[in-house]
Amino acid sequence: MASATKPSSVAKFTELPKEGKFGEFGGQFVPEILMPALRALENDYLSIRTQARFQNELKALRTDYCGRPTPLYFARRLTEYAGGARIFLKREDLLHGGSHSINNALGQALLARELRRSRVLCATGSGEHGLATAMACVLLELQAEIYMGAADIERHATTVEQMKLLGARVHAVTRGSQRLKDATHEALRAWVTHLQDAYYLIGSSVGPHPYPLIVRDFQRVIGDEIKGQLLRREQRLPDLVVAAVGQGGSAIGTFFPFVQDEKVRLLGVEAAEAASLTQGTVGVFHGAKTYLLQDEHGQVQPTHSLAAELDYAAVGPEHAFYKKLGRAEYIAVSGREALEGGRLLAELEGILPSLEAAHAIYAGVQRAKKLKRDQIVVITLSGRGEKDLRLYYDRQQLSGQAV
Amino acid sequence: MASATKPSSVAKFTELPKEGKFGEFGGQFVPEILMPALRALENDYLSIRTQARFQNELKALRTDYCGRPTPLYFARRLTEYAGGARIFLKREDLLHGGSHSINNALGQALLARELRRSRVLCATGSGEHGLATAMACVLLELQAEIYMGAADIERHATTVEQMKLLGARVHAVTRGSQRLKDATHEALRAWVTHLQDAYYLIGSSVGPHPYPLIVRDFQRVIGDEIKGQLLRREQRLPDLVVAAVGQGGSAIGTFFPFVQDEKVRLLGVEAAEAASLTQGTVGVFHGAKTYLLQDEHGQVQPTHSLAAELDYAAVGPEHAFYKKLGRAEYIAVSGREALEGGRLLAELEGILPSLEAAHAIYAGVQRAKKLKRDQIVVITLSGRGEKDLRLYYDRQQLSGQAV
Amino acid sequence: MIVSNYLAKRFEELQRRQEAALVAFLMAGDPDLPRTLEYARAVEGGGADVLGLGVPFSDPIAESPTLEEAAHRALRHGVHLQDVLQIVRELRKSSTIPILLLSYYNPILRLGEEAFARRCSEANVDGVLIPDLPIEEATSWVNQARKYGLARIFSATPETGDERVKQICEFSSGFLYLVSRYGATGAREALAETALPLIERVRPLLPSDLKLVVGFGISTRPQIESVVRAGADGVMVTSALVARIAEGISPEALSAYVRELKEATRCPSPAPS
Amino acid sequence: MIVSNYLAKRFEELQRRQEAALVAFLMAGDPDLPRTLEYARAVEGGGADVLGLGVPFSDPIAESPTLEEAAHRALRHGVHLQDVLQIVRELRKSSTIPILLLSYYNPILRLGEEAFARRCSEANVDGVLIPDLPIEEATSWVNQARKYGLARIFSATPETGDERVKQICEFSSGFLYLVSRYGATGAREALAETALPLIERVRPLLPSDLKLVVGFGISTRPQIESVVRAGADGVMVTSALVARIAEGISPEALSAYVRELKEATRCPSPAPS
Ligand SMILES: Cc1ncc(COP(=O)(O)O)c(C=O)c1O
Ligand SMILES: Cc1ncc(COP(=O)(O)O)c(C=O)c1O
Repeated sequence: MASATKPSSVAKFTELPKEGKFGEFGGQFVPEILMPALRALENDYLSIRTQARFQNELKALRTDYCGRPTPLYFARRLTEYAGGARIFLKREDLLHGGSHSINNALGQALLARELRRSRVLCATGSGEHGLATAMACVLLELQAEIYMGAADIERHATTVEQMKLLGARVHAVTRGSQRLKDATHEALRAWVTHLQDAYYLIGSSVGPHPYPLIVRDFQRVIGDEIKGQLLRREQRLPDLVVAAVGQGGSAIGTFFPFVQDEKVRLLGVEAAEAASLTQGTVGVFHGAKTYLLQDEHGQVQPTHSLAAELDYAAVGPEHAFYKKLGRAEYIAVSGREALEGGRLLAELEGILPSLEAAHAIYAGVQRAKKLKRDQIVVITLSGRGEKDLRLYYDRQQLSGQAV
Repeated sequence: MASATKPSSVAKFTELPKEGKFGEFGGQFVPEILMPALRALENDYLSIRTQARFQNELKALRTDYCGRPTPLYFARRLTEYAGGARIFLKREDLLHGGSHSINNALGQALLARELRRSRVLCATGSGEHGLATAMACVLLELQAEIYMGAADIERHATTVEQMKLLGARVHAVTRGSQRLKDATHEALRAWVTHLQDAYYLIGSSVGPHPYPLIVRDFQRVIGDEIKGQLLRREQRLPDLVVAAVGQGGSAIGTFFPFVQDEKVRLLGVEAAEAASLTQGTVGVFHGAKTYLLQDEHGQVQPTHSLAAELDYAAVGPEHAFYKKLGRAEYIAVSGREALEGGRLLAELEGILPSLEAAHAIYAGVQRAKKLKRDQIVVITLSGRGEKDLRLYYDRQQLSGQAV
Repeated sequence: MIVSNYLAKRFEELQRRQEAALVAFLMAGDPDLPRTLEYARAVEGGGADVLGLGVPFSDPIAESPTLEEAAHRALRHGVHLQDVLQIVRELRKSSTIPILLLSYYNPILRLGEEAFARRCSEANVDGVLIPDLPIEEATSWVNQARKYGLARIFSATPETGDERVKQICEFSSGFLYLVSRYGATGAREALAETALPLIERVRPLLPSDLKLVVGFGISTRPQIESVVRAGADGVMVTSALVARIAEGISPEALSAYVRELKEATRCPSPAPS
Repeated sequence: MIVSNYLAKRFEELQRRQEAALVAFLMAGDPDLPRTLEYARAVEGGGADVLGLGVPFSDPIAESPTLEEAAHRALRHGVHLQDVLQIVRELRKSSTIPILLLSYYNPILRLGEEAFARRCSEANVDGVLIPDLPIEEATSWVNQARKYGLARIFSATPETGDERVKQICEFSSGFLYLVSRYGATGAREALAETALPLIERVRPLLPSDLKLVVGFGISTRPQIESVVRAGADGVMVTSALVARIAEGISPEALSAYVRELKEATRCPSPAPS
């Protein structure tokens, strides 16, 4: 079980990172060429984020375009199965595009438009973030430039087709491992050469300040809604909030609104095959100090999660901070366990989760078993699972009958 | 342009069909063996439909599980493109499962549970209705038995995998053309032999009375929500409401709440390759009198729409009634035009519609062009388009640059 | 009310002989029209009392797979209503066997009920069974059938309550077709458990001028014997014949099979109406 | 403030000779360690004034593809920081050329800033350039570098405003590395338009003890000549060398190429600081 939050730790949280840092984590470890752009982004964003006009437009598009608020669904059968705490699912899988990605992509695209940028650059691994970015760009009349490793393009061909149908330019990156990190480097190169007219749209709460702040601001709607919905429905806060952690965007959006609520425990679930918080050490990667999977030389290690969006060697710096403080607990769940969790949800609730979210489902159910019937667990169901159908299905075929 | 509704015609609408008929259409053209079951279903349903407990449970699941209400989205760029009436989209594509199908499947599955049936039978063509049925059955702890033509199973393999993951039994029908009609016949055979414990769940507003009524009751939430949302937002009713018509479920759900509003014009859009209302003649098919594509001998004609769910030789009897009365106008849109409409929506709004819904988009945009800027067109966006990606993409590749 | 002569006469004759009627159904046009004619003559030669001809329809619902597939084969040869009537006319040249048509409603609706009734009558069809036309939808058809002297064959099933059986009888003429088992048609070895109690239940509800013919799943002598002993005035054999034709049985062998079944109708009925 | 001896001396010497410095960078371990040693000696032999060695890192951001690929090749041979220091020690046996290391921050952080600084100092490294360590994150590093007598090379770019240039200069020692063009590093034929005005703008902002070295995209004599004429104290050549090594150039040919570039640094600078 998670150790309860140390009371003192809560005091350390501030809404805005101090000097770009969450405790010792975060910061701006980037080449000098990017510093003025980041500084300007920070200044612009800090003034825009509180503008009513901006917030109203964002809210309207979230509601009418994305489908917010998403339901907080009481999973009756899953609860009966676990036999412990009541389990609620935050249905981010119902959003436009099929995952929480659009929360962030739309927010940042709106920001890009406010900043009068005409092009939006992004790097994507499985294509999920790229697709969300393409959608938001269409909506706001921006040109999306999607950088994607050639190997990833092959693996996720249908997502790429969708992005192209949406008018995005997809740049195949044939360097290196031809995967997300190579795409990231290529996208950064493109940004550096177009700082004036391009906006670089990071897909999760990673990267240099102010990106982790920006992404958390756009994802916190998840936790804010959970809180409001649960208070309205049950007149109380949850006992435990669970979210999958890849780079950590949906999880930080889920956790942040509860950080000051000392009694609400927070559980972040990593893929065991890419568990930077539970198996990594402190390092600097892609612009921020955080937990990182690295060897003794400080070289970044390859990861091997079946869940494309969890397959990342580091994690957002705010999670590193929460871990260090003991404010959130982080555990790792294997791909096999996640598949089991996903199948369980399909068979009990008729919902096939993304394999990423299935990590949280698995862990959340395990924890719910050990909690009392009058307790409440909320799990963020961050995406839908059609994209992972093949993995689920092949595995089911292998193991004969399902769970 | 649609001829305005004749004032007198509105008087003819009653909420419940009289003696199982909408005007001359509908009825119960089924073998005697089914008559007692239909009679019992009618009686049971008429008493259940007004029960607060039933309605409350349905409402709760619609909200928390399916994601209702769905947004009514003002399509700014599509409106600008058309340059005429303002276009709103009813976002049924955001529902659990990706289309309006769950509205009906969930309602009927709840009904099946009320009737203490343990098994739910259904026939499905593209698998969309089967998947929605499988989801609803998981939720309500019913055994889903899905009948599907072997040819359709091959064509829609991933949907079949999803249904299986959800624990549905999928029965491959190897007879005849191995498609929807063969699956329907096989499912009916199964029903006839299990009248006591099985519920036959029809996927759209077709079949013998009381099915068209039941399906309309469960789909009218679409139109009811449109009405409420538009009144709240614009303090007025739409000038034109547009929906795609396959068997006609989503369209009847869209239209029905506006039937008595004489000034609201209704436009149903068929696939030109399966246009029973615009090219058919009156006949009897699958239990109801309606418009039907048939030859001079009364044999039912094969249809050839690219849009799997529009590929049906007949249409729900209530549409036949609306057509005959002139209350709704029905037009046909070709597959090529629909692909164009779908691509347009993708490129202007970042939303890829199901190819079925794309028929409505195309027609709605054409009409909006001819209307005034202070008028309002609402189009039901009945499903999302991932399933049709290949068709869109291949076509785009063929025609080089998109629209 | 006019009842077609051949059918009524045949039942009278059978009653005199203390036999039940063997109603033998074929799918017209399966495998093709000339062979339907041959098989029809073979069936008659084997001693069938009534000949039924199915009119092929593209979308028969709740039909046995055997009949559905036979209909599709016939349709592939372009066999439609007028061809079936042509067969009837052909047969009529040399036979007075009562002939029934079984047709789904849509081909009839397409032609028009009256036109259909008239043509049947002109071709000397004796009666018509429309499987997807329950009594609720049958008022106008019954009027046409009356006008043109066609027997109106409706069905009752184990699902049909007593009141409804009586209502159906009011719409019927010639005989009531009792579907003896749950489920769609198709030959089964054993007679459904529901058959005999069903006959016992329904028998007393029939008016005296309406015969009771039992069908669905009948293919053997013992089945026929027990049905007849339970009080049926006749049995209808359909899928058993159509299936044999699908397997390419010779007309002679079909004739022999029918003869064997006909034998079974000669067992004494306990309570002749 | 201690500045490494070799580097400061070399700049003094060059100033006396009215030459600009040629800073030649290689990726250590590409294609392998022995050949890095050979190429380094060839570069020195060709007249380079300062030798730079890149420490391979798995994830260099905003780096030229040329350098990224070179780093990956080196990593495939398992070349890490300690191996690079080994090369430095090897070179030091016979040479007093000023040696700079270029390393991303994470390998340094992993080892510990102090341990890294100490080891560099022990190996007689003259200075360190950490491309992803802007001044905001550099306070503790600067303290270590000071303590161990390492030159602290920071960058300025066309994006860097005057105020910030001044701040950067306060953190720097040895020279300010001026990135002459937008975009990531990589050899380009033409010198970016931004280079010359940039030099003109930045030059007056530098304290007198800080040299100005211009780089990114330099590969030809004319480029060097115009940069030197605009007031640079040196030029840095990186991708041009790494690319040639990737193509398998011989050490002799590389030496000749460096000699040619070095020629260009001897054109008279208009305003020696
Ligand atoms: C569909 C989907 N995408 C991505 C992620 C990972 O998001 P992040 O990298 O922001 O943690 C998740 C996490 O649960 C997910 O379910
Ligand atoms: C996804 C989807 N499925 C099915 C249909 C057809 O539904 P129905 O047959 O009920 O008219 C539509 C109609 O627009 C649709 O968009």
